Amino acid sequence: MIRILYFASLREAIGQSAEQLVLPPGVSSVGALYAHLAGRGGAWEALARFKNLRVAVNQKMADMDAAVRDGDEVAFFPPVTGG
Amino acid sequence: MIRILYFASLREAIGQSAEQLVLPPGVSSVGALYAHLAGRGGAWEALARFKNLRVAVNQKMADMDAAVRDGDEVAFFPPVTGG
Amino acid sequence: MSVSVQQQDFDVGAEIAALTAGRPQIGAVASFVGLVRDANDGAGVSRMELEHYPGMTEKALEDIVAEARTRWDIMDVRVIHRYGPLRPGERIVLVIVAGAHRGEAFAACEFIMDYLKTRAPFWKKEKTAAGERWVEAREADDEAVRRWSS
Amino acid sequence: MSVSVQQQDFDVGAEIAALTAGRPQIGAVASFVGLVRDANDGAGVSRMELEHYPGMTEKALEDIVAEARTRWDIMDVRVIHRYGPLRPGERIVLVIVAGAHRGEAFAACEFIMDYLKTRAPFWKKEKTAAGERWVEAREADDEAVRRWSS
Repeated sequence: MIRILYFASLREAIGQSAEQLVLPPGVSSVGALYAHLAGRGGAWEALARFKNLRVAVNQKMADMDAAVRDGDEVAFFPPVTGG
Repeated sequence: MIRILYFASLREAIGQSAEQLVLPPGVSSVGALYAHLAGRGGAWEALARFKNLRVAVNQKMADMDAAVRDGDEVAFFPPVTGG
Repeated sequence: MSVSVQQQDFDVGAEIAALTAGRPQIGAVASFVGLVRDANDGAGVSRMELEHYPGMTEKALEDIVAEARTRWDIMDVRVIHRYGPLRPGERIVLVIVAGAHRGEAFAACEFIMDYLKTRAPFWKKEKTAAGERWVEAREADDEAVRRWSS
Repeated sequence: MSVSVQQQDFDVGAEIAALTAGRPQIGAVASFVGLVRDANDGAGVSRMELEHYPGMTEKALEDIVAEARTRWDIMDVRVIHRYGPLRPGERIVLVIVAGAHRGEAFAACEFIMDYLKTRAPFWKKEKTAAGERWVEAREADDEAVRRWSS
């Protein structure tokens, strides 16, 4: 089981801020997880529509090659705009 | 008549902070005034001893070529160290 | 070092005083305060909502401060970033850097702000006359952070 | 723009609040506070006396601020510099620059401090265990100010 989080405009587009997911067979990287989620269609198509999407794994910035393992927290969000 | 000011370590070396002076004939620049004052000898020799002496004419930074006229305020001081 | 992510406002003078109290080795304090502006991208802004990623935000800010401390010889840092609803004129963020000399304090303070703008998970949503909109990331902020890599 | 040369202490938070009050176009406030350190050039400092050139000091600071305002698009500046006797830990100088964006506010604030250090007529005399001594001008301050000419 992994925990997936969505923030800001992506959260609004997908219509939820968090979900739990049993890692599907063969999904062991951020890129593979992203493809799996976007492939669900419906609201999750937002993932493909958003430019420059950022990812964090276990609350650290990561890239598409980063590993994803059972128990991880993976967050997707648009470029940050604080400060 | 001009007003001459000395500050900080130069003031201490000369032993006074201000003096009035009738501009001597031929003294029309900061450089000439400086030579005149240093030439007095005694405490005024400090003027020659101080390195990197700074000058202000009428409260604006100036250099040795700057003109000095009757009524001016001329200040000599070491490099500044505020802030 | 101390990082806070909070809804409530902060007192800049009190924070600087707390950071420097009893530490007379400190000669230089550079600080930055970011405020909500009443206009952005050509539209009036009447309100702002700052969303963040609780947990990651604090870690990201602490990592940025730790990085600044490896780059410059500074003595202490304080970062406060607010979230939640804010109005124009309200304070959003405070960065204070204390050190012996001003050059390093200034550089570290600006570095922390530049990294914070591109690495700390905060997102601004503005309310304008035309409705609500998420603030877009600025290319200028990416440029600002790239300077520090050269 | 406002420049003060005074003996009494100042309140950083109150000065920032006064500069930004009722001006929601301001998004960025960079500031600097200089403090008396308890050591300098390898000797403990127990007290400091700051001499200045009344009249010229204010003009020099106003000229420096005016120059900063021609170089950067900033909205307001506040400078306070103290003189007289000061003890370690006491505040000496405050520079606040307010603008729309942080890059210009930071640059102008550092510029003003660099120029102030080499152009404003203040002189520090320190009291150490070995007696009193006038602080020597630092080559690093001359270098800092030369940066802005390139």
